[in-house]
Amino acid sequence: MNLEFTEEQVMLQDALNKYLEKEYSFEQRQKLSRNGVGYSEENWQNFADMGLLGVPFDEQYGGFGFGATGLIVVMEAIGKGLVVEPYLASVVLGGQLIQQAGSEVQKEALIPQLIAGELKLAFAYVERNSRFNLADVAFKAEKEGDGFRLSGKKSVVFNAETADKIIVSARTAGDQTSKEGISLFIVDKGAVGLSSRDYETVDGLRASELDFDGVIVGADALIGSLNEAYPVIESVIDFASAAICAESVGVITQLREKTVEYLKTRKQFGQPIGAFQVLQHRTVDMFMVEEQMRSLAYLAAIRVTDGTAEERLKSVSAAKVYLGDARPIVGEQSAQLHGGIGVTDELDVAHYVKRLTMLNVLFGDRDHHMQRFCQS
Amino acid sequence: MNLEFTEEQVMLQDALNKYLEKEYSFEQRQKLSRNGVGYSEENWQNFADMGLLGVPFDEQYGGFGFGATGLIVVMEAIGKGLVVEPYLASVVLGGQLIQQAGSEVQKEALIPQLIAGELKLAFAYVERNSRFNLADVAFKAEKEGDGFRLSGKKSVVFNAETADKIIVSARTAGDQTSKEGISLFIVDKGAVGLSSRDYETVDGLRASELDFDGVIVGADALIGSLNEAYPVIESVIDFASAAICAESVGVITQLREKTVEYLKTRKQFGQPIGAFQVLQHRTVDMFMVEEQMRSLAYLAAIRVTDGTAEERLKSVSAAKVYLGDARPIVGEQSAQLHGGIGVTDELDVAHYVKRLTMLNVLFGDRDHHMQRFCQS
Amino acid sequence: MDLNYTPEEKAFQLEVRSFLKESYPKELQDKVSKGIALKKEDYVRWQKILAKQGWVAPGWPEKFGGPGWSPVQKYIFDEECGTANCLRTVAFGLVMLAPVLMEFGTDEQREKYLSDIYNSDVWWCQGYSEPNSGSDLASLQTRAEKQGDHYIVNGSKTWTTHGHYADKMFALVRTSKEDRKQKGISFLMLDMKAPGVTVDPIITVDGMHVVNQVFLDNVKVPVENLVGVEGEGWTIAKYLLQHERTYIAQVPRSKKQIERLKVLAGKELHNGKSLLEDDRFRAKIAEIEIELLALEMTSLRILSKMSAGQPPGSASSLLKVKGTEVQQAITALLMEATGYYGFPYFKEVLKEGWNEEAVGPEEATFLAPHYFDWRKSSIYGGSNEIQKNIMAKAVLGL
Amino acid sequence: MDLNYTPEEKAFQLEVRSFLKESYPKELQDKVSKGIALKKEDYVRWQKILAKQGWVAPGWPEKFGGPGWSPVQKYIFDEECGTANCLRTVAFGLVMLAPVLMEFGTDEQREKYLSDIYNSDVWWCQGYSEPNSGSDLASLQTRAEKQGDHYIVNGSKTWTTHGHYADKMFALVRTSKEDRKQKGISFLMLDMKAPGVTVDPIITVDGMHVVNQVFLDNVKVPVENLVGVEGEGWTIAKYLLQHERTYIAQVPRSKKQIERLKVLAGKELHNGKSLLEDDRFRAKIAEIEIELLALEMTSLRILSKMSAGQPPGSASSLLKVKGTEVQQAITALLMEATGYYGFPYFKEVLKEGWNEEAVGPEEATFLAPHYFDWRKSSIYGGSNEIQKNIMAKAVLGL
Repeated sequence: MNLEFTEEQVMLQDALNKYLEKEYSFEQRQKLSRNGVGYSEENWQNFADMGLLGVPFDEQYGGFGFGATGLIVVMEAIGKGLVVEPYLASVVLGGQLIQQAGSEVQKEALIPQLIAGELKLAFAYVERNSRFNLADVAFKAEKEGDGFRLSGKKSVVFNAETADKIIVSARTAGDQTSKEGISLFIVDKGAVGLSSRDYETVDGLRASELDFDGVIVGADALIGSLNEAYPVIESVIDFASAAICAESVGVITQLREKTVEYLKTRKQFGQPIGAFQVLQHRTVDMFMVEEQMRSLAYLAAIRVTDGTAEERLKSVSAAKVYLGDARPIVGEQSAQLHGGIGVTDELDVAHYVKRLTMLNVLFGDRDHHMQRFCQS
Repeated sequence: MNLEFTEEQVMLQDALNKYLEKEYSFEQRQKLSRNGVGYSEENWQNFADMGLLGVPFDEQYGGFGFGATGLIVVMEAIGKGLVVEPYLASVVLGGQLIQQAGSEVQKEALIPQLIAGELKLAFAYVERNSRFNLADVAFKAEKEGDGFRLSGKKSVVFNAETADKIIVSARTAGDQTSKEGISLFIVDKGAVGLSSRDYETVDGLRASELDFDGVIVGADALIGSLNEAYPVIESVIDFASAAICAESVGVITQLREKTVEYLKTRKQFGQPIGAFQVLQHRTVDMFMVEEQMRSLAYLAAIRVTDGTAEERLKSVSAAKVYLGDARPIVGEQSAQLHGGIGVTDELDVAHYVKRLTMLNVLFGDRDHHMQRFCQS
Repeated sequence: MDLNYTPEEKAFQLEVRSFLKESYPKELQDKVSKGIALKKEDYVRWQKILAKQGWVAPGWPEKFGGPGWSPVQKYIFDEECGTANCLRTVAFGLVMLAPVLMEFGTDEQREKYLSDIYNSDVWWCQGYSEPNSGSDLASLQTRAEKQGDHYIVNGSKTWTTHGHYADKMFALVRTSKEDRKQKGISFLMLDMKAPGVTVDPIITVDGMHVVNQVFLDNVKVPVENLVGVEGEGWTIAKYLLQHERTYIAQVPRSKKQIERLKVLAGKELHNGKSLLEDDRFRAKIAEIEIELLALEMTSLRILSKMSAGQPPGSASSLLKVKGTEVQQAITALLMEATGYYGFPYFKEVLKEGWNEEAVGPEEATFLAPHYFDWRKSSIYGGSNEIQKNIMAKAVLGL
Repeated sequence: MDLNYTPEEKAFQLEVRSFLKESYPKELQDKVSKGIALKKEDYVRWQKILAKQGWVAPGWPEKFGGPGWSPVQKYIFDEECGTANCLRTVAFGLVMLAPVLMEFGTDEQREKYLSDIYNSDVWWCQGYSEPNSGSDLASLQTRAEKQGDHYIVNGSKTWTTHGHYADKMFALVRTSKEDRKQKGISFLMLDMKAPGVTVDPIITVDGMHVVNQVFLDNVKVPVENLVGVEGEGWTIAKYLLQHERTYIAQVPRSKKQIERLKVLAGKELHNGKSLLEDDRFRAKIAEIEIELLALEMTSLRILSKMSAGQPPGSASSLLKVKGTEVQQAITALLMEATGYYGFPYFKEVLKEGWNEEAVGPEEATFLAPHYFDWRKSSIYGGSNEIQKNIMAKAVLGL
């Protein structure tokens, strides 16, 4: 049993934190978030140069082979910095789909490009009525010659706007909610018949509604086995859920620190408001949630790496349920304790609160994961 | 619209409060609770003399005709005094069953006796596996000559030990959980074949397990129509639920007042512990629950008197759900704020906490009533 | 005890209902029900209709133009307005300043201002909070120095709702420095068009512009614009805050929002069932419904006491805390109901005439921003922590 | 990061498991699993078995007889003891006094007391709280006056767990009056059989007698029974409290209680389904399971830091608060699971040899009293409010 990061991981963490301190003030982040594409290509290349994009990939494809536990250090820093670059969309979601289900040919072709920052991916899996059920896929892929014809819509696809390729889940057999008969395809963003409606998200990222109007792809666009993609999707979403739980730890840490700092400086009734016991205990509640959330995020990362399917499900859902508790205790209370300025666009705190809240929704909210926890 | 008590009701309340102040110190209550039968026959006669036992009954049978809203004043006082006399068992449950379902003959025979304190009833409706489902009745009543033969067991029958007659719900047709086919019978406590195991309850009352081993009763033992007792039982239990919600308001008021008093007198760190903001806000939470609970108790009393079945269900269940919230906010916190002495047998607070907790269980806990609220 | 309306109360209910049906503009109803941002002219339009009917100021005494309703009638009116999706009248003039003028103003002030307020001819804003005095309102630092027949006002006010719409502001200012900070505060009315007044927008977390910071730089205010006694404005401030807090509870609005939530949850599907059929989600709605049921009954009990001549007391704090908790809980569930569709952020949706297709459920587009923005309700009007301090002191004697 | 045990750790786990299987008396296992009240001789019996094996004091350094385990081994041992329904060793001597003697005692004191503690030959109790000093421990008033080679002790201690079993007490007493209340406190060991010691039972809300009030009336204590420096007992008190708090978290015990809860909820029927199949009830269990999962991992992270030489810091307060919250939540659900069968109150059920049929589910008879009694856990060992004050100060620098 060993719960420490490796020396290499600690070094990477230091380098990343240093970079973000220098290049990623809140004002810079807001500019990037609102610059039209939602991030900086320069940062992305610097991430690639630091080796950041290779963290979770196997060493044989040029990655660090750190797995999900190694990813914690990156994701915590991303949370702390409110980083808007498409790390989750491209490296975590896109990358893991290729890593876990891709053929040898696909891995060799795509992963080194991903790691080098030359290829960006996005994963399209949400549909209008699917809510959090990954098996609810109405989007169709039908045989067309050697290849397939893709038809349907996907919703809230993060960073699809700037992705080079989209990986999409499609129904190739079975009923709309059957776990059997789902397949994954990789499609060029510029493919004929693929249109998108791009927008800002409430937490400062970019996402798109995608419309596939009979997009033709070759047989080599299939990732993994036909009809058998569900377990891969579930596993990758669990992997990404563990990653965003680590991101949330970064967000929570910032909110707790910023709130404590504010309580020390803001004066009312002739004293810092941190002198009020009720507010002190609220920050203690934040601290306890932070520590417990960190524990569950670590546990989830460990279990998506080496656990059984049941351990993976249970630990990921436990962490996501707890993240749901963090919404009121850390998110809402951070805003409350900052008073009026806590709900202004100008202050970073409001944006950390937004991200924390939306991380709660991403990959299934508290109710969804509570149900999954109880059923597993 | 009018939310005030009548002058008569206020006078009754004053008389009762004066009586309890004089005769019902906590020490006296504890003695009564542990005297073997669990209450005082003298108090009971005094209640009768004050007219207390006639409050909810129609005037034509000698009652005050105050209904459930008039009962509020009695039940709040009972809650405040932790009164152990069998008012709920005999007047509210037993009395309402007769009042709502009894024949004219039964009413004329029984209600005046009840009001005079000469007859005490108990209602047996809980079974080993029924939990809070009033329709789950395995207890059997079979035709036997002109009358019936009763067989089965009933659990946690309050004040059965000292009751003159037991009213029991029995299955006369249909499946074990069907709402059709349930009937009510009134049985002499001394009937042949009826045995009981009597015990103290955790909140200082007395209850019994009853075993009916082929008890024979006449046709006149039937209360209401054969097979059609379910709506009556539901309505009477709702009536009694509204009554105990009013009782809980009395208990909550006492706990809040006693806790505030303790916070003013107990000194730690050189000041009354009431100077600590965290404890102040906890007592404010208690106060808010008290006011909101009072509102819901009044609403429930109004609706069991004049509401539609849906209004009755919804308002009773709303009040019982809120009572569930009062358990931690008022009950647990009262103990917590009293520190060590809050969990000693010697202090009245512990016994108010017990009663509040068990009122939560009686007639269905928070989960049960949440389900009922959502389904109605 | 009886919750049934008397025949007279029933008749009044029908009267209100049919008036609203006939006179409440359809366009406004649409805007309110869809949550589209309301403009100044929307408020003015509706208030003028109400004024014409004699119903714009239910709280005013008859001698000032109030309708002379009983508490139950006021409750019925609020209830019906909520049901009809009426926009709420703007509180600053009608609910806040007017009672102050009636209680503390001179006859001249009442004459000069009340009818403009009644007829929505002048838009008022409130100058209470300052950047350094939020919960600790009495620590305010805006100074007013008397020079001849004017006060010269310097300082800054913040969180000024609709400051950019306003013609006038009533403000708390410091006219002298005293030992106790509550002393030396005065209540002034000033002109927002006067030289030295600058209004800077504050963009809130939802991207909207509703509140402002107002800078006061040597603003000249005639001495006759002082309300009450110089240096005793704190008494007026407290009087006004109690009125505000009761106004904040908004039970009828919350009932309407719960309806909206149920409609949305009834349409959103999860594993083939609607969210409304999901035990967990349904129970969360029920918890709010029950709290609101209690709150409504508590309001009625307070009304009943007030009819009998008793003051509302610290009940206004309870109404404020519970009222805003309920409102916030509803915004959270509305957001939760939308699932992934909380992400798309289209500010344009709140503008009139926006005709693009929504992403996700039609009414869902602004629910997440609304949730974030509504955090303010437990902060404004005296934060909920302050309300609990007030209750601890007053109700519990701690 | 890796939660898997190394081969050495696995081997140790098997060793512990097979020892417990062979050596832990069946009668004790039955009593613990049924929740029957434990007697002094039960504790002594089990502790003597552990002592013989060399495992009674996992926290002691090897030179005093500890087993020299790594933190992970200690974790494994606790885990296995929990799984096997072992009774917990009594903390007063082994976990509280012994470390104090090792850190602050003289060689003579260590020699005289440690082996009796190790072998359970002397039963200790704790004299910390007083009727007027609960959360504010440092305000204690029991006086010890030096007269020749004795202290004369006067005062009263309360909440003395197992005071009626104890041979000796370690106590905080005031040896001089100083400006700061934390000064002038000394740490004394006294004989419970000495003249002037009276033990009065306190009956708790569950009707049980576990705690006591102890009166000290001119009790003579030899000066050599002073631990550490006279007047500096507060340092020792704080040292000891941190040990106590970590001990209070009891993760393995809570895991076992959740199992018990699931068994009970799996048997109790509601509308034909078991409570465990009821979404609402299941979710309430899950909430506790998740908090406990987090708490276990937090404990492991602290262990991991301690292996690397870092001190636990204020983590002991977090463990205490969360640990007791989880314990209390479990007692509440155990009670809820019994439904109406929370009412019957049979004190006799906790006594050995009670053979009557239970009313309701067999294991349910004492769950409601247990819920009431367990309110104490957020009060003792420094109330949870005090723990939050400590965390606010230490962790947050407020």
